[in-house]
Amino acid sequence: MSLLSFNLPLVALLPFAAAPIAAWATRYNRLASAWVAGLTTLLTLAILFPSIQTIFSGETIIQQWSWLPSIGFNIAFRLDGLALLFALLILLIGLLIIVYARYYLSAKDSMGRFYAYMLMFMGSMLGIVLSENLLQLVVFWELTSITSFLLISYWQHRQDARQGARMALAVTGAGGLALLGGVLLLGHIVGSYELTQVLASGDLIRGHDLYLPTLLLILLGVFTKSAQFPFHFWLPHAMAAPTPVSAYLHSATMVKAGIFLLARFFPALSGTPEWSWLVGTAGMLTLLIGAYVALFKHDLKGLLAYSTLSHLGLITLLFGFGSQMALVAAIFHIINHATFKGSLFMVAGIIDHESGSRDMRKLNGLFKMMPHTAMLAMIAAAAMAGVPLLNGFLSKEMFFEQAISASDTTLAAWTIPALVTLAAIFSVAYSLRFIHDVFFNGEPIDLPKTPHEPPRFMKIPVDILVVLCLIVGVAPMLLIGPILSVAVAASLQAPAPEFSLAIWHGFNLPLMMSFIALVLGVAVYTVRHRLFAWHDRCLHGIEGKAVFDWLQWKTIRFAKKVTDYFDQTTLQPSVSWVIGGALVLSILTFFQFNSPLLGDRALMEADIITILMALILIVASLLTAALHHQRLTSLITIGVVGLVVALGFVKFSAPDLALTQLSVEVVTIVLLLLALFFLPQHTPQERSYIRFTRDGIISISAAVAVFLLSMAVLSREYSSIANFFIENAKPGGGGTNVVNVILVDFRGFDTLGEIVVLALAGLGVFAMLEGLKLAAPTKDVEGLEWSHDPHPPIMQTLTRLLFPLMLMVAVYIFLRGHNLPGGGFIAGLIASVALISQYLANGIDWTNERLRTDMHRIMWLGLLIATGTGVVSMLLSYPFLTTAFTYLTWPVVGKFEVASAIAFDLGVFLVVVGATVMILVELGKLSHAAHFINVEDIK
Amino acid sequence: MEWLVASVISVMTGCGVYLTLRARTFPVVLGLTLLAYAVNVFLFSMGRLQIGIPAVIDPAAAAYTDPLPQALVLTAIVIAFGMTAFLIVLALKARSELGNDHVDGLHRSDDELKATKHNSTKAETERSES
Amino acid sequence: MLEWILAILILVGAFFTLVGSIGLYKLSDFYMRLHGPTKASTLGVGAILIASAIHFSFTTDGVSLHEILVTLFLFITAPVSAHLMAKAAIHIKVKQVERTRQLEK
Amino acid sequence: MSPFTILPVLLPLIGGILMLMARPAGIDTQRILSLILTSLLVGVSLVSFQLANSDIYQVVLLGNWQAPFGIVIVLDRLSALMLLLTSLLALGALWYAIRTDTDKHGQHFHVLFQLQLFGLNGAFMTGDVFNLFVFFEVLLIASYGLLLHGGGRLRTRAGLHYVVINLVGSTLFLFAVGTLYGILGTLNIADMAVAVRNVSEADQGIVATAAVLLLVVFGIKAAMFPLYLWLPGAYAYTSAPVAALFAIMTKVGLYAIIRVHGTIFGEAAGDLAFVHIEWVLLLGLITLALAALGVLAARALRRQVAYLILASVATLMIAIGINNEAALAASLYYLIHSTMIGAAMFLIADVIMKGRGIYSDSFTKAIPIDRPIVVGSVFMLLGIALTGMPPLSGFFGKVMILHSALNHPWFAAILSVVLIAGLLMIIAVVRSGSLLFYSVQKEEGQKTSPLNKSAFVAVFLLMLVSPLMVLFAKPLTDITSQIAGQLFNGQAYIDAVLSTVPYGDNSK
Amino acid sequence: MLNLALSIAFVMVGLAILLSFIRLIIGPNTPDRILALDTLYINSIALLILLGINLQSALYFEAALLIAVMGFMGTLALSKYLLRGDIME
Amino acid sequence: MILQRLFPHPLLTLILWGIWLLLNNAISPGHIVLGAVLAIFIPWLTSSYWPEKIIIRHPWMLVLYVLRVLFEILVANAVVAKLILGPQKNLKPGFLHYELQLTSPVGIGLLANTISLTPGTVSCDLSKDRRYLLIHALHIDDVEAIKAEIHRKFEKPLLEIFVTC
Ligand code: NA
Ligand code: NA
Repeated sequence: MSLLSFNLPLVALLPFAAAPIAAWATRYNRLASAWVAGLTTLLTLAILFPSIQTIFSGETIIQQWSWLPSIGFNIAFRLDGLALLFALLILLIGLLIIVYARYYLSAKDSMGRFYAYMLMFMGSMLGIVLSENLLQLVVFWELTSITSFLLISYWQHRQDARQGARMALAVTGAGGLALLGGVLLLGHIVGSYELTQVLASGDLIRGHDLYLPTLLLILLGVFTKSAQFPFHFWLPHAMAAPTPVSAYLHSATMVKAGIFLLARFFPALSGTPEWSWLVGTAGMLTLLIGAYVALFKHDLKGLLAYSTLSHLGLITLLFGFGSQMALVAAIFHIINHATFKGSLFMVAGIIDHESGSRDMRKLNGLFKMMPHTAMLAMIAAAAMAGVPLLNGFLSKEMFFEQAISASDTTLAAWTIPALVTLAAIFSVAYSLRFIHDVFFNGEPIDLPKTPHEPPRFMKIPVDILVVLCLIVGVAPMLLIGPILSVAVAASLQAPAPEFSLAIWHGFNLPLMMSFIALVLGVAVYTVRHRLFAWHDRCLHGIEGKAVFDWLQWKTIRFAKKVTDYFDQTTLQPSVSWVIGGALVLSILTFFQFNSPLLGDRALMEADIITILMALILIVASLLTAALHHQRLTSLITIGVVGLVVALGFVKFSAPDLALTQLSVEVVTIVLLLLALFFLPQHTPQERSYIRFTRDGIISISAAVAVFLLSMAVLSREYSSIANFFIENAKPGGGGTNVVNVILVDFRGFDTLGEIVVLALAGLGVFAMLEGLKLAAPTKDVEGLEWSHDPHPPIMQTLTRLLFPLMLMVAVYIFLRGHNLPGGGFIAGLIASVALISQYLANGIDWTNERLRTDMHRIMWLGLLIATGTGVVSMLLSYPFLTTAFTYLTWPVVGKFEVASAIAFDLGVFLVVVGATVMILVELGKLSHAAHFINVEDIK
Repeated sequence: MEWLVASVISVMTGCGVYLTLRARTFPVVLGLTLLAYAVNVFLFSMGRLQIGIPAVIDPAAAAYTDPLPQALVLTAIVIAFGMTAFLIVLALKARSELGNDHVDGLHRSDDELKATKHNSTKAETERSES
Repeated sequence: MLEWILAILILVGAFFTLVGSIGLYKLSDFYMRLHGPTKASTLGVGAILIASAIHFSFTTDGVSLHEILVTLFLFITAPVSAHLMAKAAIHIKVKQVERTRQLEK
Repeated sequence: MSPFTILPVLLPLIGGILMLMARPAGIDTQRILSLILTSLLVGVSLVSFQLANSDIYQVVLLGNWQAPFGIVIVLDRLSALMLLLTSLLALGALWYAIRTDTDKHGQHFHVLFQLQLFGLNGAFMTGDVFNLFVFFEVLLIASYGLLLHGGGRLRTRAGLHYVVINLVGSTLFLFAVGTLYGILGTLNIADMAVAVRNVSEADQGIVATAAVLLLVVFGIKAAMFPLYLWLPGAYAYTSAPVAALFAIMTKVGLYAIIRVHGTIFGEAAGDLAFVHIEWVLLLGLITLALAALGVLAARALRRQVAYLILASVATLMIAIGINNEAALAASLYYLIHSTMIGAAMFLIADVIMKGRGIYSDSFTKAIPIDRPIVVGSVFMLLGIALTGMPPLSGFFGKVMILHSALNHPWFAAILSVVLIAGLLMIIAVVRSGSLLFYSVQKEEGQKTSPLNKSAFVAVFLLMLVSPLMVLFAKPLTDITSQIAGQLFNGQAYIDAVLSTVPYGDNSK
Repeated sequence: MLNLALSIAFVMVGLAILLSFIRLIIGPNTPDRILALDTLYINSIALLILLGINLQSALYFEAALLIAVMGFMGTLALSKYLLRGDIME
Repeated sequence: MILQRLFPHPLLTLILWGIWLLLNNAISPGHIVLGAVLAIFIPWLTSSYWPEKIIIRHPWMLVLYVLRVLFEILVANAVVAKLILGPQKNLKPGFLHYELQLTSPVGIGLLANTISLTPGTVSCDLSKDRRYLLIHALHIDDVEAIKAEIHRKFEKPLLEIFVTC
């Protein structure tokens, strides 16, 4: 495999690879990172170099690798004239910037960080221009946003740098996202994200329903990146970056990425009125605003920033014209702008560097102190102003020409030429200001440093660029012709039109316009002070940044409002949302279907006792809700609810459930009482009637919905898998209590999970109560002192008597569980209650002294036994939890059943005892400890 | 009978929801307990209501009720018990850490509401770096 | 004959159960109410349990005596409950009817 | 089918028991044991992943009872992925917890941790709706314990809210399961899928209602609007390793939607096919919008990260709601990314918080933290990944999801919400990053606490997942496509579960 | 005969339950309510046994047994709460 | 000694054995063995919760006592039923203090229980020194008669049954 088959990805990726080296190299030598960066750039150029010949022969190089074929995301690079032009601009100007920055950065600045960021940014830019796959292009596009953020915020201690960087990232990042959307749509329309395909499908795209959204999204990307109105405001604030960064980002690279995209998509998207209007309008407005505002900036870099805006607008406007010759002009101006703006930024940097100021009101008469720099600045500024014999003049003439020809066809005649001339007037004025205000115009005022010429090598990059301005200006075809031609051809995806870059086209309208611009520009400059005053009076403070800040502030405020509305860290609304959401969703869904509410199953007659019990249950529930302010009373009423529910289970053939419910009920009451000791006895009245109404509505709706749901199911027939259990419980599971066999056998896994939950509850309680301190109330709710008799002897004696009896019952319930109602869980609760009764009657200390077992041990033993019975079956190649049972016959005892399920149930028993006792006793200990705490200490 | 059971489930649910929406931990615990009762009865009744035919194998029995929902409810009761126990202790912990038994750990008197509102507007006015 | 015995036992049991609750409902202070459930209900339940024991002893093979246990437990627990409730009532000074006599030691 | 297919569930259960037994042996023993167990679990998960890497479903009939009567454990590609993800995440979180002594701040951390994994893995493997409920409860109660681990005012309050909301959720779960059983008469997911096809028109409404109720339940776990309100507090105020582990918790809800709804209410369900899916999409979009606003509104880092997690979950919901194979494949890619990166983000938030001392994680000017470049770079990379900026995994996941939505009738809404939300998050994260790392001022007397390098390793390794996911995007998306393919072939799952026969002689 | 007796007994026990419940509602003191709950438990035993006879099933017996064994724990705890607040000290 | 450790409370063992057989409604060999095992095991397990030695002098008297109490309960219920169903204004309720001669806790407990189960009396409180039992009577005509009756019917037999310790 030759290098030429994969040199393009190398070009884009090499700078990324070198970035960490640059960062790391600075540890050893401050300048090492500059060397790394410079050499990397040279190496990259070298890698690119062999391909150049191919491009000039009119071919396009595409190197691609399949990567995410499912979405058509390939690693694909493309080198054609356009890409080459941009790649060369990025690399060559990059190289100059690298040299320049090495002198610009002060000893305090981290060289490593700077060059690492620079290299990453360079790589990102190269990635954009070399991408064949559009998704890949978006990746690099967003990478430029990120890396430019790092570069702009390089002086992170400065607030303006941070803010400027963030604004740039916000705006260009947003554009990147829009671009992503546009690219996705483009891919959708074309069926591929490959540029080759997209560029060949212009008619398809333009004719598609999604053309306008696609165009809008892509243009959003373009306009934000290239700082077109109304997204232009970030650019001036990005000037907080070190000047080499500004010089790089705003002459040749970052802002040109958008322009590059216009050129790239020209064959695919242009040629419609939408294109002309959108692109043209944005370009024109940016051109005017930039040119106008530039004049009023007292900051050197501010002036250059707005001038950059203006020139970007100019280029955009050219694309908006949509003609082939306009494209030629646009691309030509891209090159020219890169050269003169790059050099001007560097000059501004030199001035700043040497004088310590960029304020044109202080900088005066520097010509004497730095003549060489002044010369360079004058030439570059002249190029910017469009003075003949310089490159800027040529492209500007072409621009005027295009403006005139565009006005013939599309817009009201003379509007465009008039407006562009106006812009040119200001352009001349601010260029003049840049020179005259700084290098002449009297003596400097209060400069921090005494300016002098910079180090030699700091000027060399500027020298080179200025020389280029001159050469191009004098012999354009020689230097620029070939590359411009291939770039234009690549952009058009067609042979480039005939164009001539002659200096002299005769006396024509464009020349007239140039002349007018020059003359009036000088005139405007001479009356600048009056203009400044007027501007300050009328238009000062109207700025995009303010709008952006306002927008951002509003958005954040909106975000906070919305977030605070939902996320109040209050429980009640959250619960309301959950219940309300469930209600709304279910109701909406039910009515989507054509199902009747009730089925046709025959219903049972109700008997009087059941009706009575149901009424009691209902009243008790309502009382619990109504009397919750009196906590002890509501505790008693909920006890009634639990009791009646248990009776109901008995009534409807569920003895096991009744037993479980009853035992849980008892333990729950004890638990609640233990807790109630520390909680206020009364619930304060909630004041809000809105809340009361809301809760009323939600509860009643929930009640109605549940009623309907219950009736809907209960009135319908169903067939279930129940028969299998009934038929297999005895022969397959060895037990006659089907519910228990389901629990320990058919669905033993549920039970295993269930005891883990219980164990976790116990452990959780244990963990929560550790170190918890609560003061015990010394009086009851009526202010009455507690009784002085903690262990009434009669209760003590009799519960001790009962203890063994209860344990006996527990064993009984446990052993019969497999065949008759009962089982490990219920037995466990009975045993726990037996133990708890001892705590209740005799107190913690007395009982703990006798119960020397750590409940942790009981729990793990239980879990181990339950899990172990399951694992044993695995050792016999049966699945987990497979049970076995057999009948043994012993002398005297007779025949009895031995089932592994019983062992499993024993595990359940132990976990229940362990967890329940642990929970209750830990709580009990809390109150025990509470008596030794002084209430005042807690407060 | 079905109407009766449905009504019972419904009232327990309604009261449970109402209590769960209260502002103090204790009623919330009661509410969730009621809700657990309600849903357990609901789940149980999904095997339809049967009288006098428990699912204990007996040669004399003519029919059996559906044992599966019962087993499910048993599991559900136990889990609900564990959860309730945990929640109760958590309520105590909250009482200790937050100083009162409000579910949000504060008494939202009107004054306090005003105070928080005032603070948040102030915070907004102090635009941080944006 | 058996049916008669059962019926009578059941009715007696139900009657005393009811009487206990009537006492609970009707009597005028807590201490008086305490008497109803503690005694009448336990006996009422006891009678019904005996009926059950007889019933199941005759309808199924083998005697059914485990009902006795329920009675046993009740006889142990009900007085303890009553005792503790009374103690609590005295402690929180639940009102007595005015005519209640306080007989000194 | 091997009985050892259940190991991913069994191992953490045994682990939990062992940790409980090891309690008297002290914290060091527990730590070593816990690390060994969790590493073992990674190994077991890898083996399971390999085992599932075919079109054969590994079905274990627990108790040797034929489905639908017994409970089945199913290992397929999706569950294997979730297992692997869980164990890797767990290892990272555990390492961080141990190295920062988080496990010492309360009782039973390691028991809770192992049993949390038991609950998670059980939920990922079970083929039974009620058993799923049980495992939800296991993972929830373990998570309650972990969430509250260490205590503190805000944590306790957040824990209380989390517990109450989930208890309400559990109640809804039972209502839904009960209703489904009341009509369909079965609990096995595969069997339900079969039963749903035969549901009469008169019963469809009820089943559909149960389906959305179940969606609400899963939506609570997945933090779907309007059920997500527990999330910000819970994630923001718990200890960092727990929050990191919780990154998988929301995914359980999503997993359950894919598994339960996807199987039962799949294409073959007739009128009931995908009754839930438009809700998922709609609520996902709303959640994403609100999450993005939450990210923007956050006043402190951990809350911001919580909202970022919410946003990533919402993105996943949207992907699931798009409901085609490509979207599902994309969502799985994104799921891996968001879980690992979300976890890493919580950990680095903790690193930053600890480094800032009294300034904690609030967005105020503070002292610079120790090793700002290392921490800042990792934070930046995580931010890039989590907000979906290129060139990290979040971007590619998002692009795949959007690509898969191109033919969806709601494409415009999906595109706008996803892109605008992305923008808001970028702005917010840049703002906080710049505040935390740039806007700093050295103060006399304020000593910075040194970076816990050993714990930081966990952050770094988790962060590395993102670039690796980009580097190996092709094989990874191949895998996720296979998983999605398997999921969209619901019949194969149903057949596999229902046709597995008990082992050996089952007459006993 | 037996059925008639059972029916009457059911009504009487039902009435007893109703009266106890009314006492529970009207109180007026907490001990009254505790007593009413305690009585409800005992009434329930009667009801369960009657139900067992009525349905010819011994399977309901354990529920009655359980109430007898553990039902009083609630009463004890509630009373002790009134006495001491801390029921387990 | 071994026997002592094996059967810390022989009577309890006996009662438990009986209870086991009652619970199971069965006198099968299997249950006899199992019951015996449990009846031995459970007292052993719970012996520490029975700090008092209960020594019964006359077991037969205990049986007699139980039967008498049962009879008294029957009578008491009839009496109470009459009182409850009759007009309330005729009731003369009151609290009385009964001076105890029993000192063993088990004895006191049993006496208190008996008093509560029998005619018109509920034992409400035990004085701190355990010398007086506070009794609420539903209807008091003659205090001394009630006290004497309690002593004669219940306390005296209990005094004979239980050894003071
Ligand atoms: Na000047
Ligand atoms: Na089995």
